[in-house]
Amino acid sequence: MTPPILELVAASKTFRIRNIFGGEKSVAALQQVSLKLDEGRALAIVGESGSGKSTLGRAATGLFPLSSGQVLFRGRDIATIRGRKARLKHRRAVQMIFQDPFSALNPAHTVRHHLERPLRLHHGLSGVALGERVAGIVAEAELDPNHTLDKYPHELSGGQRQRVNLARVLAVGAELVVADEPTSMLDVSIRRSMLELIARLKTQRGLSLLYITHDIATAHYIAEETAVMFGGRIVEWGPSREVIARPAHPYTKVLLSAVPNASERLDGDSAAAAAFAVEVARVRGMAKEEIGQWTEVSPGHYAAV
Amino acid sequence: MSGSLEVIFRNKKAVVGLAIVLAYVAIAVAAPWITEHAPMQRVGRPHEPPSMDQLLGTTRMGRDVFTQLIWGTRTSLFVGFLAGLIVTVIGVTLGITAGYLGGWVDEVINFFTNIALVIPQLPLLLVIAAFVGQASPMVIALIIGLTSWAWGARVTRAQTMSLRRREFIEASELAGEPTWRMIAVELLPNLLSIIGFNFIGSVIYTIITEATLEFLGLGDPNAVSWGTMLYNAQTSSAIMIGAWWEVAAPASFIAVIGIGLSLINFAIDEISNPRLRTLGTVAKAAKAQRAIDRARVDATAPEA
Amino acid sequence: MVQQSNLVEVRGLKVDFMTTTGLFTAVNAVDLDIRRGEVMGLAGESGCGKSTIAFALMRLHRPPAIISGGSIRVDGEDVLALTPQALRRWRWRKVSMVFQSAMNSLNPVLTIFEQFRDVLVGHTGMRRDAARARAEELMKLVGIAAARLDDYPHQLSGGMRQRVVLAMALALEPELIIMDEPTTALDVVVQREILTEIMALKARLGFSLLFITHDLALMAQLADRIAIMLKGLIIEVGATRQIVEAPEQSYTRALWDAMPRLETLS
Amino acid sequence: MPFVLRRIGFYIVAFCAAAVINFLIPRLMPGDPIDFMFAKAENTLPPEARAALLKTFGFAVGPLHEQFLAYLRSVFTWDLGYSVKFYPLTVSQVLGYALPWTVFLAGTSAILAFSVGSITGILAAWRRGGAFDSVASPLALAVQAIPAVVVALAALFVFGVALKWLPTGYAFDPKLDPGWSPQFIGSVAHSAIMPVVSLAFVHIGGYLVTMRNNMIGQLGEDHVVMGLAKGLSDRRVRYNYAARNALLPSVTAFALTIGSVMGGSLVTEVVFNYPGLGRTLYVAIVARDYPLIQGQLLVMTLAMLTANLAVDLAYVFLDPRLRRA
Repeated sequence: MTPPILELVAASKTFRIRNIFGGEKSVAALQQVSLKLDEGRALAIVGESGSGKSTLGRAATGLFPLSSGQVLFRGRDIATIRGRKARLKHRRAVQMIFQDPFSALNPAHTVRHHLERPLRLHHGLSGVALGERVAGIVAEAELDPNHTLDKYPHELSGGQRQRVNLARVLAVGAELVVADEPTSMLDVSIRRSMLELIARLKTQRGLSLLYITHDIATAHYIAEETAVMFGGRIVEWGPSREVIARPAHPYTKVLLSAVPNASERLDGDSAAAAAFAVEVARVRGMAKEEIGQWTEVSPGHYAAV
Repeated sequence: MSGSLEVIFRNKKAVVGLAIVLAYVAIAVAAPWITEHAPMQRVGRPHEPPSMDQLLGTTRMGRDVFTQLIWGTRTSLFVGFLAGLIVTVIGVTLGITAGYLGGWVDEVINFFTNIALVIPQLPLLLVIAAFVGQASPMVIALIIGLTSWAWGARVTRAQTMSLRRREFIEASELAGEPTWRMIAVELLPNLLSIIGFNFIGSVIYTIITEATLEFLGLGDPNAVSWGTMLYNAQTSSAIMIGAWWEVAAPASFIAVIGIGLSLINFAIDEISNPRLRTLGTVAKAAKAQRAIDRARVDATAPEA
Repeated sequence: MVQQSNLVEVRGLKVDFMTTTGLFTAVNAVDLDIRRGEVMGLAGESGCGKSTIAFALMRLHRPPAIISGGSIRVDGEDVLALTPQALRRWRWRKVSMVFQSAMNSLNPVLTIFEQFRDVLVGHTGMRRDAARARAEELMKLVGIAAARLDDYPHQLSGGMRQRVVLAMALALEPELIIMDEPTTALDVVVQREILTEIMALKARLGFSLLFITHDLALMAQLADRIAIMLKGLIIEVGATRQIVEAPEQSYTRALWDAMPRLETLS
Repeated sequence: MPFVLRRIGFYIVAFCAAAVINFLIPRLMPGDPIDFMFAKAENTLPPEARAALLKTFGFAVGPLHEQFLAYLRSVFTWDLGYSVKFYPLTVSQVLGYALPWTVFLAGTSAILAFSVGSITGILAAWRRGGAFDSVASPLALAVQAIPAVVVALAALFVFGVALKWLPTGYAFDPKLDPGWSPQFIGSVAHSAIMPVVSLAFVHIGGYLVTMRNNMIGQLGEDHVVMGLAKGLSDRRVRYNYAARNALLPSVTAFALTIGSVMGGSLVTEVVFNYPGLGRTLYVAIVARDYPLIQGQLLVMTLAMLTANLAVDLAYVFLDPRLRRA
């Protein structure tokens, strides 16, 4: 049996934060997180800001080392990769799409620079072949090749910038893509088309995806499975539709009930407002407690309750 | 970045500043053809006021002030640009290294930068120059260059750190770019305005400081520069006896080059900072709005 | 619906931006009514001009923006004709505003109480202890302990700060509160908490609300009527149910279709 | 206050660094200036004074680290040896007389320049792009690029020599007896006008532009717009909302320019024959009085660190985020 493309084993990450007074405090961003992602599939990591989901994403790419635990890529601990060649090979396999499409592009360079560079570096392309590949990738990311290649990032809209970021990932030729809230800084009206583009490329190219989001409503567009993070830990995991339709952990329930839903009116009932606040406070308190027992709610759907 | 030249030429301050600096460079290059005397040659009686023969009068030693001024331009620009270059190279190297690498390297560099910032510059220069004794312009340039990098290192470090946090650096790290290439290709172009600002600021600082050191008698009195002209004027009490031209000539030359360089820096700031760039339209719009508001108030006011 | 008379009547509002290359019209001949006690929703993509309208309503637009035409009437008063002094007295008393990012809309160097006091003393001339009592009352209204009045903004969490701004907006019991994407910077759960609270306060105090967001689903939960903006124009206004179920404009339909939704699952 | 304590610790280290530099400079330089001075001192100084001098320069007998320790001891006991030029006065005596004048001159100028520059910067930013801003701001930056010595010489010539409005030198009328008499204080104030104003003049521009740019940044912030929305007066928004926040980076910039104001005061004193550290230094340089020159660096470092500490305290006072609950 082939190993999963990505596996995290009891991954923990503690940040030491130095403040301006010189004091230090440590923050446990990830606590004993284990997960598996099989090739060609997508896993959504859902959680609020500060839940540790972005830390998980960056740790998975190897941008920083874990405090303890392992990140395995195709069964190999990425901390043991040595040598420029091997590291470059790993880089080629694992890429990331960032949350802020403006910040992820270098303001001093054109779109062409952003796309040509990985093709030269990883595929040794140049001349006509390079131009053809760039054109092909631009078309794949649904960008207009005649009007975007020689533009600077500030001349593009948010949606176009995010497509350039996506195109760059394609140019590298990644097998595993970590998408860190790729739509949260975009207008609501283009989020869906962006999600659908990512989903389509995943199918066409057989990409494996770790999709990180605070918006549980978007998880099922891309990911077959969803894991819910809360206080640096995973508290629920299962097929996306199962988790959304039958949430088991109290936090997942609160999260789902808070998603804006056009068919439900907020009528100004102050008793309901107070009840919701009490429930939220109760659930927040659970973040500090020990995690509950893992139980299988339905086949493949687990929750720590 | 083909439009950047156009952006510079649309900025009036940049154009005036560049014109001044280029004029000085032209004077420095053409010094032997502009003047008929040698700078140290005695051409007339002491303290002669300006006349057709001696355009800017003579010094106590009977030397031609105009000739000294022109040759002094050479010295001052050379010292300014040399020290400016040293300051910028050291400052940028330390700043990028500290800001990009972080960790203990940053701690060490930052510690020394902070110390260099709180030890008073001029007294330190004076002590060094005093021990060197009659420092030539070249030595002065070296001393200034080697002791004045702290400010540049500090701002470059701050800017590098803020760029380091931007995700495009992480993205190219993920793409497998080697470190030198990330610094040279991804980071450096975004630091250009700060480096330029630092360089020009250092040139101004050096020209001023060189003149000050020489004025205080720490330079080589046989060198021809604006600073030694001021020093000789001071020791001969030129002002007290009314020989204002001996002071006015070098003083105004220093002031004008300083103004020219400053205007360039002001323009760099304006061009690179979007909030400052749009000020013209902000003021125009505010004026237009006031006119519209006034018209509206007049129209609705009860007729009396 | 409480009363049917209009609190706000905007007619032919035109806002231009002066740029180096000429004028750019951000809001073009917009008509907009807000009834007393109503929640009016203003929706559209970023850059469509919805925030520009919000700022123009209080004449808070800043150069290079210019209100170059049209009229704004609030409670019968011609806002654009107010003198600077009258405008200052009018602001916050008639219309107040909750900004997008509470993180940045509170002054970092003044305590929360000092920022309440600025409003209360400036407008009503009340004494310091009376202002303190009123500020405590307002804090209680949004569910924050009165002791936090002596804190500085950086000592509060994001959700708390947005509540404080809400309490400040209520300080002079205005007739209209403008909310410009008041919860986009917050997590969904906090967003939900604050919105339920806003709606409960509205039911109690009866102010009108101009609610601006790019999230149509969120808007449909709150608004009585919704106006859809596109490139500086209001292209459709209608009761929320109509905009949700039977939008007339194809752009509105496209906006709905473009939104990722949870309910398509069940 | 851990922040302030940490700063004080840093300043102590910085002072030690200055002391080390002072120890190293004469040893790193080619030997002749020292030899030259000692040769000269042979004729003018009694043997015990020369021995003391050798010690302060770290040239006492013994291995290097012992020399260094001896030197450090003399620094921290403020025993800086004898002045060659002003013998039998010690270096600390000479500097002790000059220091108050420089503190007065540089301090008054710095405060004057900072207040005038900041207030005009606030006004320029409030009507940014307007007539005042478009003239004052570039002009301010231009003025800043003129050396203090040039401004001082010009002022001396115009107001002292040509117009004869103000005294051309010294800190007070030498005919008066120093004391707290009204005539004497009046004379000090009268003599200080030209040095103080000409020194402040070159620094106003920098503070103006810094404040203006910070202020323009602040004016784009939401809390300023909210201040306006709350119906506060322009005045209150300008000062309590925008300027109050813009002041923080300006204060940092102020700390960085303290050294430059001090440096400027050195030359201003020479031009106006003002009896502070600058003129003393000038005399010392002419006489190659190295102990005095070295003592100068230590005193000025100390003055600068004290000023920086004062700025730190002001910063903590101004920024609630630095105060700990």
